[in-house]
Amino acid sequence: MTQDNGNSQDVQERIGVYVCHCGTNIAGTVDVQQVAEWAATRLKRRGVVIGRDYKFMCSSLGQELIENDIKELGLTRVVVAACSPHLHEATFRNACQRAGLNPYLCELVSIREQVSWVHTDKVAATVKSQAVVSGGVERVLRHEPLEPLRVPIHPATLVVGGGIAGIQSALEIADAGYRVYLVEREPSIGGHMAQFDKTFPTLDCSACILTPRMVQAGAHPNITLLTYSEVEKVDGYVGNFVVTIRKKARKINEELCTGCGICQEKCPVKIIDDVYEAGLGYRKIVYTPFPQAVPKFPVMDVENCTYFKKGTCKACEKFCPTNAIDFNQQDEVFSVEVGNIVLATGYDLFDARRVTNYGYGRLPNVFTSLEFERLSNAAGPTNGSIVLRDGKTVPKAVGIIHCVGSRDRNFNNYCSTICCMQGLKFAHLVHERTGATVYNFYIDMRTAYKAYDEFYQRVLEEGTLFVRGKVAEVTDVPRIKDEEGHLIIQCEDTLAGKQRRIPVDMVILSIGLQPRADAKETAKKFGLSCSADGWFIEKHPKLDPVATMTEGVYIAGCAQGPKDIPSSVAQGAAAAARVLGKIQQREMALEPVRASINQDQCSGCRICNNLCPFNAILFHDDRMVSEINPALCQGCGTCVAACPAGAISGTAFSNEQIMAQIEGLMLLNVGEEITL
Amino acid sequence: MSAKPKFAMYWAASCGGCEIAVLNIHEKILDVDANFEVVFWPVAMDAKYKDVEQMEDKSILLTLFNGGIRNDENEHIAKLLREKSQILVAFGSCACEGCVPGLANLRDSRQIVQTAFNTVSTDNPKQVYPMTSYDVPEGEIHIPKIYPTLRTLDQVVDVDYYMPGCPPESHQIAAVIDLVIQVLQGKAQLPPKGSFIGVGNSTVCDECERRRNVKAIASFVRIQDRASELDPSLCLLEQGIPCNGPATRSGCRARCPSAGAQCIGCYGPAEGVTDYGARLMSAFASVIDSNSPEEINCILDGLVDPAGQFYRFNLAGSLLRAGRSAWAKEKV
Amino acid sequence: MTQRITIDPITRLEGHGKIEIFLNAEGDVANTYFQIPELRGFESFCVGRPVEELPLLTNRICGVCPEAHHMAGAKAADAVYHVDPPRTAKNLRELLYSAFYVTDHTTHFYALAGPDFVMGPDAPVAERNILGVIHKVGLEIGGKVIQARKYGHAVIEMIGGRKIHPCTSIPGGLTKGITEDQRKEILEMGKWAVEFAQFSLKLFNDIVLGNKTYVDLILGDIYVHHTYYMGMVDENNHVNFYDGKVRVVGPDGREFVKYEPKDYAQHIAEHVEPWTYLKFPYLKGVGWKGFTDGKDSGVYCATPLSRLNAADGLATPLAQAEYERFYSTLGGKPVHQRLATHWARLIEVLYAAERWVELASDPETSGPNFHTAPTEIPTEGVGIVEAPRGTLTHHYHTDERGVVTKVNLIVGTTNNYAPISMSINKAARSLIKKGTVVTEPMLNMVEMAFRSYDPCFGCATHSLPGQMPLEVTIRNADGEIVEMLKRN
Amino acid sequence: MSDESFEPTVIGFTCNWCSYRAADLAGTARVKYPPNIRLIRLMCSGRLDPTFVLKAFSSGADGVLITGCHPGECHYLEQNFKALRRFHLLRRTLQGLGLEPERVKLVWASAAEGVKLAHEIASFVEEIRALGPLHWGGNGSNQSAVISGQSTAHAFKEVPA
Repeated sequence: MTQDNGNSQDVQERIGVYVCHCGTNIAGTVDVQQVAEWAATRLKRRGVVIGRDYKFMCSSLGQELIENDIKELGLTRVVVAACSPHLHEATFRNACQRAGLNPYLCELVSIREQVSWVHTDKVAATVKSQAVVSGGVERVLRHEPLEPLRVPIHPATLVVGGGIAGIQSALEIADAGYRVYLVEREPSIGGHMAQFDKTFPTLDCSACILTPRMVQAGAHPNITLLTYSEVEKVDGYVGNFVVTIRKKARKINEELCTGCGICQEKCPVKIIDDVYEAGLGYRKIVYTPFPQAVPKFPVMDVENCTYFKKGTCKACEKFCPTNAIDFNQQDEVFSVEVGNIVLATGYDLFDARRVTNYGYGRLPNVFTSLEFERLSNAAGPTNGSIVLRDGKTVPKAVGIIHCVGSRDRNFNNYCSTICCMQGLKFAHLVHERTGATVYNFYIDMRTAYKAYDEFYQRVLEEGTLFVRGKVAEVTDVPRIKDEEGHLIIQCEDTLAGKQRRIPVDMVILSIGLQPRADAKETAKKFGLSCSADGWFIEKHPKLDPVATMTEGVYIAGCAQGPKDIPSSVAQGAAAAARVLGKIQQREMALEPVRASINQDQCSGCRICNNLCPFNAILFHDDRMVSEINPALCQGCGTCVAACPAGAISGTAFSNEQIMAQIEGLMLLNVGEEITL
Repeated sequence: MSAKPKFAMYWAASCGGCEIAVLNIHEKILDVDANFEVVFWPVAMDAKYKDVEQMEDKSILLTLFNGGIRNDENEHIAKLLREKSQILVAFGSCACEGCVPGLANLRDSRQIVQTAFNTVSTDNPKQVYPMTSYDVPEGEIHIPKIYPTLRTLDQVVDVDYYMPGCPPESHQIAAVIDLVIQVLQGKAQLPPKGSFIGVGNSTVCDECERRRNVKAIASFVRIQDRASELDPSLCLLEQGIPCNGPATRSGCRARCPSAGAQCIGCYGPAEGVTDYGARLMSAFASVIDSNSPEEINCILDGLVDPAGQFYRFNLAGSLLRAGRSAWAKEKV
Repeated sequence: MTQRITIDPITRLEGHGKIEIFLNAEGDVANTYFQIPELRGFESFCVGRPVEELPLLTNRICGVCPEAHHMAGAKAADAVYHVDPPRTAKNLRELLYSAFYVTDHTTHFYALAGPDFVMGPDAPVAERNILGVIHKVGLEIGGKVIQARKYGHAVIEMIGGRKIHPCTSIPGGLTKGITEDQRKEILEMGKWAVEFAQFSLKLFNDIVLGNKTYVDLILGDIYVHHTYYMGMVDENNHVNFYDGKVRVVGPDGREFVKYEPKDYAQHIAEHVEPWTYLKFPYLKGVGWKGFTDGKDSGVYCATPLSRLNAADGLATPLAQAEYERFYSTLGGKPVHQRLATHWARLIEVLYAAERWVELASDPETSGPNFHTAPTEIPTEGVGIVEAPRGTLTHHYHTDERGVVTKVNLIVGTTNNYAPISMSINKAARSLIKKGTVVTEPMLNMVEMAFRSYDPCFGCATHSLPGQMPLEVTIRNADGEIVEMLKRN
Repeated sequence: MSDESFEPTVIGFTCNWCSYRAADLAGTARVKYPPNIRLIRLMCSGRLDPTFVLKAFSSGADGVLITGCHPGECHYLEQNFKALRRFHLLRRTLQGLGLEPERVKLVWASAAEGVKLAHEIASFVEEIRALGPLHWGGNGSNQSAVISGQSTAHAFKEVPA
């Protein structure tokens, strides 16, 4: 026992040390009682006035123990040696707060995850625990009372992407009575879903279920529809984003345009429409991508417009009844303030040309899934009749190849989830409309989710032939007479265990989904990160699938990963719910882990200026000093560590605190005798 | 006993530049004479250790101590002057942080002696080395013991104020003298104990006229390779010259950078900085313009002597205080 | 019984120099030891540093003459890179150096040596200082001396970047040039310096040469040593402080050797004694014969006097005239009387001032080409300048990156370590005889022998040159104090 | 202590978002590693100030392990690259001070890599054990010992002929 009495301390603070048994989780390996006693005696000079051990510190009784000591012993600092701060930091901070002690004057050090669970030698584990406690004591001595940062939440929301997921989000939030800015890069909202014919497994018409939602979104008083627009820049932080948007010039005055469509009619130039019609149909220069487009206003394809190329024509202008055509219209750039952001930027289709052995682009009668969607669509180029490229021949045999570009080391490792069901849907439609023999070539049949497998059974019953095996090649080079004039699908039938060559007239590639080509750019713009495959990373794959590491930015639909319509809609709604939750709070509390620059000490050397990925550090040219915007600061501390003048300090992880902790940790050497 | 407060100045392991700097305040030196009784200042007047030893404790009001603690004699005087002085100022880089002589802490003391007495021009076949005590025919004579490491003043005695610089700028010295005199006349207050005096509160960049942009170092440049092509109005570090300005305490009016030479750090670390070298190292590294280990190392090859670059003046005052070899020999 | 007189401590060398005088049983001087108790190890810790930093690091060897180390270091670094700085750079360096010479020598003469002559060696200590001189000769002298220091430092700062520890010399030249206006400003200051130098010589003339006792003192045997003399000379064998070859003349005044800086090690060696931290350089060609003079002893001397002895003249007219008067007055070359060094020093001030004006008048000096980037692989190099207190040699080896692998330094005062010891010894022997009561003026006479060298052990240790108030304790063998004499 | 019985003490710096969680995971999974390491939590490896490493050594640590998120996975986007840059310069500087650069090691460990982290710790401890004690005299306490007069007188008398 040390002879020190209270007044021979070299610090003023009064510290309580609490060592948790965690049942036998800790006590089984660490002599917790001794750690507590050791702290109370050996660390007395350092301000420790009480050291206790208890079976379960996190239990209400354990917490009361601390609360009472704070009140009765007038503790000014608390150190709890238990489990990981990620589990119970909040628990013990709250306990302190209840007892009137600032929660940030409590330090939780881990002797379970970092000691008892990973070490076996009882002595060594106990010594390490003592060191860890001493580190906590030295650190907490340098703590200062902190208040969480409170920031207001702007009630408006930005939704990027007008596909079904985005539309769903926008509607949910708008219906709740809050302003939504819905930004879509294409002339119309609707996304991929607008291009589909039927939707699996129910086979209801895509347009029929989507259009009402589009109209609703277009007409909603709380939704500001910004089509043919893109987000250029995002400033600010959760609750207070400032988003700069570029509204591309339609060359149409939306005030005057009635959407009558005369301009489109009168426009003399036709070009192949490889966006909406997937290259199978034509569109005019002034056009709306499809009849149900929302908004109704057309756009002018300036690149191909005769007037812009030759300076003459202006047919559209001549015939427009409301003089809505405006050749001089310029892009508009403006910014909106929002509190939250939902990213539903969707996906790109895998480029089938990359799988050269399937011959897409080389063999005319090899189609992609999207092309087939247009073929089978009543509003499509063939008015829904399924024919070969020649536009008339009806196929007698059709091969549908699954997993094109997916589950393939050469392209994408992941499963695009929708291709199997899509393949089955195609099989059904072909069978229904042409009576052709249909072969589905699959690796594994994936028909999870409600009513999917039933659909599979139905297609089986319809007589579709299923070949399990990866297609090696699609060729038009016959080996035998019967193959002549056909496409031959060469593959290994892994069920029959033999190579097969199957002649067909039409091949449909069920191509996979992949991240938008500009996904990385977008991620950087919004402060997200992308997975190795390029999909946006959610905050937690299971427990927090629509939130991201950046507070106030949510993701929904295929931007987060391949998924079908129901899941996309569900995520859209989920994201909306999260946003509404935030808006309801009106303001939110942020952990007060922030850096700040001492303006007198800053020399304006500008070393730090480039170090902050969140642009929280601004440089004042007039005063030649740098300053940190606490709201933008995420508290990583990189600038604190970099400032050569020591002018930047960080709360909760200050130099003094870390250095003190090091000193405390080194109080005992490994293998040192335990002495009281 | 004179009514005037007593003043002393002493140099230990230093070069004498600090004394010259004091003389360079020219006419101001007369103010010192007018307001103080100079009781001990080996450079300027006649007094012995004995005289100091006979003084009463705390009888000297102000002592400016320059030079590091290199041998037992330095240490003896440091302790003596601490006893006798009310205010002890670590004056100049050597006393504050060890300065260039502190670089000796990179070597162990044996190495230092061996090198000095085996240079190309030294004629020492019998390997004769100085002895702390030696018998000449007429009797025994002594020289002081050299310590294994050079220490800063505050590593030996308690220090009241620090006045860094190699040497401290004369205008700063003059300012401090004015301050002390004002304090004597009750017109001003002394700063809190442990303060740095005669300095700016930022770093050299703060006083540097050169234009500055956001930093990104793509390569380090040796000044002799680029001197005449350098932009005289642009930050040297941005031009690849490893300038210590960003981490070095202000107060010198950025003399070296203004003269086209990189700051070498003689004013030491900024307020509250624990380890000068670590701060500067971190700053330089943070703005290296690469994320690939290979490229980073390739860029760092341009910095041929990191230890010297970052601890040129501060080694003795740094967290590690010495190179390992200095300690290795002395332990166990 | 043996007695020991310890001149300890020597105030101006407090902690940095110590004289032991041993008396034999008869009370005559048996031997004297002048010890230097400090070693900082620059040769050791400069290894590993980039060579361009050595002119900055070696500055810190001595705050009294950092300019000398800065120049020697820069020249050695030039040599390491085999680069020849452009004329503008050389001009600027030598200009800075000349201004420094004026300041440094002036300070020594007025503040330290002057008092002995102006006031007289036996004047009370209280008066034997710069203030005393001012009182006797008139206030304006003080102002002039301060002015000289200010001008000198102004030039040093303009070219060197700082007053103390200049920072602009790098391998291949300087980091900056000067403007036309600065050059003109420097020129004006130089003209003033020339007048001031002439004034100082006149003062010396009137007060010292005009006074028989002083002349006798100077010519008297106490202060005579017949040693070799070293100094740097240009192609015409005229004194040059910044550049040239090192010339050594024998006691007979005839040239003994003249070597390129790079060959120094073939001609100079350093002797080691176990009772001091400082080495004793000597002429290899003659050899170390102990603390004796004469042509058979390798002991040489490197001071203003030596430089005049070692040269055939001075390159500037006014100084050359003084040079001639110097030798005609003192009876031809070489002059062995150590006290004449003070006169020689003033002649050097005049030469430096004239050189200052010459260089400041050359338009090239403010030219734009102040640096030549080295192109060759760095290897090894020697840089030599004449420090006010003696020939200063820096010798560096580097690896192919220009990182120092070996360093050797022979600094100004070190050259004179042996001669100083001898002078002290001789003065002591001739002044302290059996039965003599040691008087303060007598000690000052010892001190004067010492001071003529203007020793700056800042280079080897740190002390500043200066007056040495002494304390002499005479003890018997048992160490009891027989007699104690304290000045003032 | 004699080198046979030498037990190194190692300080480990962890990132709140990856390696600290990895350490938690190692615990939850009961993966064993030597007790010689003591961990400190930072918000990001970018917070790692070289001063902390020097402080650890001067306080008696024999090695320092720096851990952070894998390149491209930094919670703060790219701050772990700053740690990478500092790490390389730090090692070079330590070498200049005569200290084995191997005493500092940088390891990337994601929140999922509990086992990997445990293995890294184990092998680092062994590497340091192989290097032997640092015997750093730098911290104040040892100063006085270092300066005990005798040793220096020896420094001259014992110089080998």
